[in-house]
Amino acid sequence: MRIDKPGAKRGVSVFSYAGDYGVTMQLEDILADIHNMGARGLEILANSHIPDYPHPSEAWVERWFELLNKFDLVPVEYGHWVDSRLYAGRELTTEESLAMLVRDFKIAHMLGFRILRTKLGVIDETLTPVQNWKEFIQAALPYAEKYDVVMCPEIHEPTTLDSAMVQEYIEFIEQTGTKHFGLNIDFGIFREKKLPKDDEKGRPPFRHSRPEELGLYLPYVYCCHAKFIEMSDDLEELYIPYERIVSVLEEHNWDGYLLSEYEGFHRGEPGYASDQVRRHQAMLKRLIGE
Amino acid sequence: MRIDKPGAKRGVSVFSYAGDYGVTMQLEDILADIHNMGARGLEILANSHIPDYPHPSEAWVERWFELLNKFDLVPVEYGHWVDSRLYAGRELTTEESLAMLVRDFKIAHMLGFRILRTKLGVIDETLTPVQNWKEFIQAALPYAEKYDVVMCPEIHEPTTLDSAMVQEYIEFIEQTGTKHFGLNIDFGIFREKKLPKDDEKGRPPFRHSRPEELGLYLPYVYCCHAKFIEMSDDLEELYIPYERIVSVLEEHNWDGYLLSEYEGFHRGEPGYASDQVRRHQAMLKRLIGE
Amino acid sequence: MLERDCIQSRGFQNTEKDGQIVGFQFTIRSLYYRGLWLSQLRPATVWVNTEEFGPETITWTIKRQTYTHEEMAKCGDIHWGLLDLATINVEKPGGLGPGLYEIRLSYTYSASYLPPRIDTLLGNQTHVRKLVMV
Amino acid sequence: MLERDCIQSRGFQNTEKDGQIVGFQFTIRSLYYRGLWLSQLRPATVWVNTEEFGPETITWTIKRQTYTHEEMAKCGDIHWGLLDLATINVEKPGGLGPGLYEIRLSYTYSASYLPPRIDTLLGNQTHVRKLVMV
Ligand SMILES: [Mn+2]
Ligand SMILES: [Mn+2]
Repeated sequence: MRIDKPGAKRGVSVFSYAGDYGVTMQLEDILADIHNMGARGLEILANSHIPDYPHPSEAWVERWFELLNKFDLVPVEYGHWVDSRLYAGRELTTEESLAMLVRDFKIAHMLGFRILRTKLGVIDETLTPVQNWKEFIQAALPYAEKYDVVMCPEIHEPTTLDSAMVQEYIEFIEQTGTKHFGLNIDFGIFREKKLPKDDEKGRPPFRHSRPEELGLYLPYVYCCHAKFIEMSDDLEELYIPYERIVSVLEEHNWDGYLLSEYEGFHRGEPGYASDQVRRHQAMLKRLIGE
Repeated sequence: MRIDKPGAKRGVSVFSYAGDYGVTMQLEDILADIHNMGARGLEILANSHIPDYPHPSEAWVERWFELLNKFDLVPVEYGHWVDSRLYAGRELTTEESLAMLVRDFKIAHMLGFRILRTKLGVIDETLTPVQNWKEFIQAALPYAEKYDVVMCPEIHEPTTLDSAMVQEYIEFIEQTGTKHFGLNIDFGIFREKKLPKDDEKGRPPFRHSRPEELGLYLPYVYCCHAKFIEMSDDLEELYIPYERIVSVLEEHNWDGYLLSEYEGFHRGEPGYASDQVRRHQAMLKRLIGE
Repeated sequence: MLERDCIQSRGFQNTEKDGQIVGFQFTIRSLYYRGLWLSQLRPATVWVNTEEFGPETITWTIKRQTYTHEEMAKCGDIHWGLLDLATINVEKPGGLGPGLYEIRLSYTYSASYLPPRIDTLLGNQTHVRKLVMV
Repeated sequence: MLERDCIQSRGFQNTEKDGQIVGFQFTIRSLYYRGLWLSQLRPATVWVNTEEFGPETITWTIKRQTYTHEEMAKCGDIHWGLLDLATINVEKPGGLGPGLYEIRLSYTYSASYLPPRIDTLLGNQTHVRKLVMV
């Protein structure tokens, strides 16, 4: 087994290929594509990319490891959800939420993932999590330890780093002293240019964090979504200040994977995402030096 | 094994899906599609649809029969070629042509096909076959008998039924008395409306045969390419007089498969061919009563 | 592989029960990028040309099990995945004759990680496809 | 699955020999509906932006074997099938730096069942694709 060198490393979220998956690309094609860009880290979304989820077949699990080996890929992050509004008219109880978590811990562990992107149900426009989140996360900690996984809510726009929510997460980590809860930073929170959706009715006013604020939070960050909107022909991202972000990561010797996550304007067009991810990987290689 | 009822029956050539094959559809998807239209007859092109041709793996051959069973399909016609201009600057010898034929007889037989669409090399604009065709076809007859196959050159526009070439084929059959050489009629020879290609430089003047001429030739016809250009929303073919063709087939109690072959204007667009073939199959069902 | 559209062309056919044609069916894929737990689904409506078929005339077949909308609402642990085609079964005695039809389908679903406001918006575009009944 | 274009994006990379970068390569699929016997192929030319690479600088890798154009002309029994990606290897000491390139490729082939006139026309459109070298 190859040992990763410390520092920021390149990876890709299979979510980027949502427009192609099942239609023009199979999982194998996507992994081949990622490998061909020289990226090694991999994020899958459990619900999206595991056939027969939440009961993958043994044959598929075997195939999974064959593919990782074939394409020299590292299973970095496993996306999953606590679907608080699973049933119409009520929220999940703490017990039900815990059961949902533990079910995914087992699958993630079986597939070789340590970092989980744990999406919690939210109750408002700034994505405040459900009121009982601390209860079921607390209850899940012993299971997370048992299955060797770290739950990481994703800090995603329109949330900002200076929000009460992030503060609460960090206090929870400090108070519990847990190594099984942390953060995933989606670089969309640094987006400086507006998108059409920012002016939609019901949305909070457009705000974003500055990369220079990130250092303070990095000790809690296990993984980043290297979100991007559009890569130019010059291999520059047009919406998010990547150079400044990478500077901060390097200044703090942050160690982990940057997972390219395409969320641009042409997600339905076959092949478009692949080209954009490839451009993004070329940019990351330039910025992080490998 | 189900016994086919006598008369004209519905089938599809996988060639129709050329724009989708390998890109948006695997062979299994195409066979599922054909089955879902209620067609039972199948044409494949050896060079196109047999992975690792001319050396298909045992695993693939096994899979082939699994798919035929799964989708209740009959292997009707196997398309293959004598590539007379295989090497630059010379034509294949009689021995080389024979070897090419026999190689395909073996594969076709292994896959359950009896009728071969045998494409010969041609020497002019009206598709006159190479001069030594009788020699290598004659030499192939004992092998055709051994492997239980019938070689059928395709009578394809701009050739017409009243051409010297068709006459020669029939004389060959009569003189040899063979049951291993016959004709495939491509209904494109009955096309009454011009296409842009008919006015291309180098093409002979636009001519077509009439369905009413077909009866005379039917005793030699093992299979037909139900060529079509465009199916309307009313499920009518716009270029080829299908009602008259089917009348002649019925009048002569012709027994065999009509293989839908889409060769219209939108062959590259994903899904277009499938929709057109489905319309064509609906029309055939209306005309032949099943 | 799946067709790009939500409504697939393969699988559009009449349905029989005891030798009688009792309706028609077609298959769809999930355009939502993570699939759905069945209980996230809200009842579907289908239109064929101008004729409307309400939720009470519709069942879903997913992973070989057939559900009414009421039954689905209780299934929080059955997942309709991205590679699973769902069959929409519609009651219509006599079925549909051969021909070309405009099929429309509409349903929404909840998505807990997005503001609750979004639950009535997600997936609320109507899926449309012209399909040939052979 | 394959990408629709002849020139695929996967596989565009520099090639090494004895630790030196000696060129670049990319993969293509056959757009001709029945594939090709290697001897049907006529020599290919590649352009990268405005730079031309003639047939003598190009080899083809098909089914894990690498051929010059002269070698292919003699291979009448090796078939480049529709599901087989071919790799086009181009000699260029130092290879290509990171960036976006316009790649063009042209080759023709014989087709014996069509009038001989067609042999110089079939496949004579140039395939073009913009590709990213990472
Ligand atoms: Mn993200
Ligand atoms: Mn034909």
